[in-house]
Amino acid sequence: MNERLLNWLSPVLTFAVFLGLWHWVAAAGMVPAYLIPAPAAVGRAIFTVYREGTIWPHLFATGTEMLLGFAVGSAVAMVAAAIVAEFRAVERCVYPYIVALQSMPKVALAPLLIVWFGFGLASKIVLVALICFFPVFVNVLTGLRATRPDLIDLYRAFGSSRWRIFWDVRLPSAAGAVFAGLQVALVMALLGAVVGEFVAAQEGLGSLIQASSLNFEVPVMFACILTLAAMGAIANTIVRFVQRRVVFWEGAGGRGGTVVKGEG
Amino acid sequence: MNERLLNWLSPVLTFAVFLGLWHWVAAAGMVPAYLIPAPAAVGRAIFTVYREGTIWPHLFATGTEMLLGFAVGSAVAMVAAAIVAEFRAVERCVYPYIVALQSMPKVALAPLLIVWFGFGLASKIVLVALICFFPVFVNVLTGLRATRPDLIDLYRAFGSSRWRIFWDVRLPSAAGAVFAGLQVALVMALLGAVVGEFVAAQEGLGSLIQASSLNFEVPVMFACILTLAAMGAIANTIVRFVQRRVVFWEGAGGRGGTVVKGEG
Amino acid sequence: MRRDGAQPPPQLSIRGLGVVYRGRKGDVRALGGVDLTIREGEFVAVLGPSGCGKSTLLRIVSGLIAPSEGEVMLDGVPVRGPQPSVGIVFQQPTLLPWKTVIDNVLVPIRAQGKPTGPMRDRALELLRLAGLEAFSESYPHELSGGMQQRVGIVRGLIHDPKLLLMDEPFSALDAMTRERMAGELQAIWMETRKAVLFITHSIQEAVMLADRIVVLSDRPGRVVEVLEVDLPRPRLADVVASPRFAEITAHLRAFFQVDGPLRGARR
Amino acid sequence: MRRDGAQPPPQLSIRGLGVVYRGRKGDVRALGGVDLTIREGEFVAVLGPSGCGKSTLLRIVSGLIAPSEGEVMLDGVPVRGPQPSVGIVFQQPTLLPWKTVIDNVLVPIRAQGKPTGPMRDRALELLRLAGLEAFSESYPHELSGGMQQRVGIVRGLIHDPKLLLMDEPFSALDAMTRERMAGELQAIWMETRKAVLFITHSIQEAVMLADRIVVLSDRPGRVVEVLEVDLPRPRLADVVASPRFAEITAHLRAFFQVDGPLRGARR
Amino acid sequence: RDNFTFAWPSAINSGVAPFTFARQLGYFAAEDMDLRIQVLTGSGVIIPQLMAGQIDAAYASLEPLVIARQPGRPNFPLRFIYNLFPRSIWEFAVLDGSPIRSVADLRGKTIGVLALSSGNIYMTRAILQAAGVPWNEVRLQAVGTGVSAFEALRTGQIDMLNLFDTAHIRMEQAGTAIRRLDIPPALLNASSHGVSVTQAALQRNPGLFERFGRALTKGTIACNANLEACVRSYWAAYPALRPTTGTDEENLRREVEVLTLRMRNLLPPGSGITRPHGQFSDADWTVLIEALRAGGEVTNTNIPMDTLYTNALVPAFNRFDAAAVEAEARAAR
Ligand SMILES: Nc1ncnc2c1ncn2[C@@H]1O[C@H](COP(=O)(O)OP(=O)(O)OP(=O)(O)O)[C@@H](O)[C@H]1O
Ligand SMILES: Nc1ncnc2c1ncn2[C@@H]1O[C@H](COP(=O)(O)OP(=O)(O)OP(=O)(O)O)[C@@H](O)[C@H]1O
Ligand SMILES: [Mg+2]
Ligand SMILES: [Mg+2]
Repeated sequence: MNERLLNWLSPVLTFAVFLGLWHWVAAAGMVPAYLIPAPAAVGRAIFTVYREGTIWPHLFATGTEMLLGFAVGSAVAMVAAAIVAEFRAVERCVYPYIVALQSMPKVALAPLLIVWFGFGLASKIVLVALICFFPVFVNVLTGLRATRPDLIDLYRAFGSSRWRIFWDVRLPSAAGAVFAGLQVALVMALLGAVVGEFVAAQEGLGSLIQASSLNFEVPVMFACILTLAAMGAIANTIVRFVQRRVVFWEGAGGRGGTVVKGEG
Repeated sequence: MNERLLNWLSPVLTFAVFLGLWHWVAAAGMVPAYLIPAPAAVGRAIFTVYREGTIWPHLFATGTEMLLGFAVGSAVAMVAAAIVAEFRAVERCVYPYIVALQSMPKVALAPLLIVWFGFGLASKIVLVALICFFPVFVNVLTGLRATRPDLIDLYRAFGSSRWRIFWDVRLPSAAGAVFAGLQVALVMALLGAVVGEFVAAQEGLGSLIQASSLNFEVPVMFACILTLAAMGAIANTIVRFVQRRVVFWEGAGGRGGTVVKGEG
Repeated sequence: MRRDGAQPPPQLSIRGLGVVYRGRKGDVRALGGVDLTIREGEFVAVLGPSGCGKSTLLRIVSGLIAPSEGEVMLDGVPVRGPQPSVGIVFQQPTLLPWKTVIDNVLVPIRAQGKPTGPMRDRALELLRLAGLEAFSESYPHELSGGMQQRVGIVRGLIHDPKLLLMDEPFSALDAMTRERMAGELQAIWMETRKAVLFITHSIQEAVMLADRIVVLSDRPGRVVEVLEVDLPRPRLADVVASPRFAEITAHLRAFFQVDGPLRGARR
Repeated sequence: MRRDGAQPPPQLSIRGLGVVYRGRKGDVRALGGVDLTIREGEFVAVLGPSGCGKSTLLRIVSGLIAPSEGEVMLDGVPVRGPQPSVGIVFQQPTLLPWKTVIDNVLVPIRAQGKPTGPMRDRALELLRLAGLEAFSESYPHELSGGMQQRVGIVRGLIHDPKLLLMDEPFSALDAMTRERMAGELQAIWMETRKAVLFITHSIQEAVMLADRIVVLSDRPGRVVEVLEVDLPRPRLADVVASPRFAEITAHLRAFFQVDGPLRGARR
Repeated sequence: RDNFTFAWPSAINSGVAPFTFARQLGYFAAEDMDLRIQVLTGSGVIIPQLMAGQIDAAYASLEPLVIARQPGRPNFPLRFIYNLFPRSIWEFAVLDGSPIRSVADLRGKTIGVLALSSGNIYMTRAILQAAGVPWNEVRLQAVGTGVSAFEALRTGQIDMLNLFDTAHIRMEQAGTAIRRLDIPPALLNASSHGVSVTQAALQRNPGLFERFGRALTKGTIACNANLEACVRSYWAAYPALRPTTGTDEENLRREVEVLTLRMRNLLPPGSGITRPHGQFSDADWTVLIEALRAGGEVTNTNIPMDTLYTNALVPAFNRFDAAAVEAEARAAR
């Protein structure tokens, strides 16, 4: 399989070239080590923080903020989207504001949330939840609205209740879009947790990055950044995996494109 | 037009109720003013910062970071996506890394970028550009790949060059997706600018929020946050407007759903 | 045509049916005074140009929308809302992709809020009739287009409706599959003998299947012709070669003729 | 059938054509030894079950893919790559939504990298022939499905190809529009007299349009029947009522018969 | 046992070493309290938390309280109880080869400051004015701390870096030679940071703060007596911040160097002034108030000193056997 070999070899080679260049730049001494540490130094830092376990509490703190905020924000968003989709009156009252707030950078609220909810977990969860709310809300709403009208007619023709139509038709129809929203939200959750920690925290990878910056520990910053990248990738993979299981009919038959709306 | 009246009245009413509640909470004195200032105080703060013009340099700074970073990031992303879409070898080499980095919270790089690119505009532009890169890249790539193969065959059947096919078919096909990416990116750009300013800046709405937080000027924080919301909404409206003009055929005929990929 | 003995009483009777859609860009008159009856066990096809209101007619009969004027009586009772005693087959298969074939067939039961358990045997029986017994636990995306449409037909029959409404049920299929499906529908119908209101764009299909063909005019749709099809059943593939078939199709084709081979056909 | 005088020399000649698609899940043999010739000005229809390789055949003739075995000669020259001297009409209209109708018609010129200016008059002339002169500056989304498909046909003719390839060009249209379009195609063809390779699922359409009908077997497609259609032209709507028409369709239908009205049709 | 939460105003750095060392040596336990250090940036965040009782005391700069005493400002009932730095930690640093020899040479130059909203700017202004440099003849550039600030100075984007003691020494450790400009003693020997608490908490339970301050004083003395062990206690408390590059000895040496400098500002003796640990003087505040007034930030300079600080607890802070603490510290690992 020449093709398959190439698919494996190419990225590995790219990585090797990248590492080589990096090493060369660092070793040549053109740039001070506190600006660009050698790859070996970064490797050692990663090894150290994991072997000695010093990074775990931070990873755990960031993970907790991310997951709790994600859970709260997504749950609220789903319920809100369902209510807005089902009740025209509610939609009229709140939808314009949700649209207006959607493109606002929610991280700007971080300092205010710290003032309101304290320096602890609560403020970060609120921030993350706020950030997660919008992509989930928009996608769930789009998904619910994109339900094929003929499927709804099918149920309506038998006098089905709105409630049953919601559970039997609208919700499964929207499932693909819901997951698309969750995917975006999870990545945004990690972002929110990091920003929250930038603004005020003593634990968490975001705060460790800031402390490392203050203390000239650029290799540790790299370790934190790579850890965050891994967390994001893993979270994403898990959502995609669950999605494939739950929304098994999408992709399989190629039926029903999923609308994904991005978010700030 | 009963319907139309309701559509106008409902959100106005909601806003009035919200303002009333807020005023009541603030006036009742249950919450200290430095936690929740009265709506009147916020209104006065907004009026003051705009009349005296003290907010303009900050608005201008944030806007510059956002727009320059957005321009750089989006342009690079479009070119990169085109190259990856057209050259299988390049795709093999870099695509796995782009996917892996996509779900990483780019804001975590802010302290590192400050170390590398200094305290000024450059570091924020790099941060914003990095944040904008991914949604644009992913959407453009998806759009280019989603080009209807029959349209390509049509050109290929006449021995058309790859270059001509790219310009005549692939690029216009992807236009809807490109704009979808730009929409997401613009909002993310504002977010990136604010976070960059949180981490280090001497100007900009993000730094003004932090400075206000330092000086317990909660009304000014509100003014900044509302300004950011307005900036986001305006930017979004402009992109949508341009999109409707450029990709006039989408939506009009309901043909060709646009793929939107979100981003962290 | 079933002319054996006395005519059964009308199952569906439509009188003076008119519909106006109110839209932002003004009102659209979709149907302008339609009269139509369908007797028990009768297969009636409706032919009409695009946009003349055929689907609208069907939606009114099923109770999904209310007419602006006129009246629809089902079994002597005016239609005012959902009609569980009616079965519907849509243009697209309209299957829930997250339900198995048998659960899809049972959707009408579920939609009425009744327990589906007791109906499973009947569902399997109908699936067998449609040659789908082996696929009862498959998901729609594992089925071909023709098979999916057959599931849609079986679903229309599951709750033993008195009247089956079919809105261009085969239009999404390719020409050959379409011909086969018409044959299969005829076989199922001959077995079950439901009253059927069948909407189609295909003259051949209408003649092949119907006892009676109703031709609607351009929008707003009005009945311009009612034609009894007296070809014997079962009508097999060779019926199209019969002179009577050719005669009937030629007569119908005249309604849709345009003033030249090239001009008129704006759709 | 044009039997007037000597047979023109073959325009397209296909000999022993076989195609194997190499896929991840093993290889798929799409065509298994097809022989076929099309003379100048001849209208040949290809009928075959779904998936038998009809589109594959067309893609090979247009030079989009290379055959695994056998040879395709166009005007005595082996086909090895894109064939600008061939026109193609696809199943879907395949119009660029961002180009006006006339620019869409000019796409083959543009794709060849030639200046489109000199061809505008010809494009307008062809659009007039298709009854679309009023829409030359419209965008595709402003046209109905049938009009779009007509633009696709006009585009296939713009560069005055010797051979026009059509892959189920009407299958996305509703039955009535389809019949009309067949009539219009016949008119255009009689005016231009191109050699045509016309793929369809519809027996009636094939008989209506073709000089010669080639029937392919199930995958891998082989030629199982070649039938000359000797109905006089122009074939108007009433031709379907003629006994000869019925006879030919009945003969062809036999190739696609299945062992019962209900079972076999798995698609 | 009392839980005592203390707000730290920036990302954690070796500045917390006296606290961690005190904790390690059991000084907080001896006062029957558990110390928790909480990172909180900005008085806008800290003050509400103090008022809400989420934190007990905060490491804070002095300016915000003076500003809070101005008409029209929320008059927060806060009080400073412990003077952390008898000497200002702020320094004027230039590159070793710079032609700038004194503060007076800064006319027309660019000064790098922590942030434009930093309260220290008013003191900087006062220092410049004392040297005859008009404020409008210098340019300010926010540079933050850490590498970005050093790069700004090293690459000449700024002519003078106006950060604090420990920030500057890291620059030297990174291999860039710098020189500190002389600052008039009156301004140098003014406090910059203290421990602030709410008046209500202070009235309710002065003993709690006495105990906290005593443990802190002990920690400071102990740290000074055994800098290496002090650094190790910091690493033990914040293992993720232990350097991952270089040898242990090397890293230890660097941190000790940093702390040595910090000690000079932390400890009253040896800096030319002698007074008990934690004690403020009215001069600390009058200098600051004057600087703020000159900067236009303050209109009312007539602020009763007892609304700003209290020395009432200072005797209690120093009520222990310093020699024993030093001995204990030297014995620590
Ligand atoms: N909800 C609606 N609001 C406004 N106009 C409508 C609505 N539904 C249908 N129409 C219009 O009413 C007319 C009849 O529509 P209908 O769908 O019944 O036609 P049809 O005969 O089924 O057409 P086709 O053969 O294309 O399916 C059309 O002109 C259509 O545009
Ligand atoms: N690129 C490809 N790779 C692998 N197999 C292919 C490819 N294209 C077509 N096939 C397979 O080759 C066979 C013939 O395909 P083709 O599209 O030519 O059929 P067709 O006769 O045009 O069918 P239809 O009537 O449905 O259009 C099919 O079984 C199809 O699955
Ligand atoms: Mg219809
Ligand atoms: Mg095909």
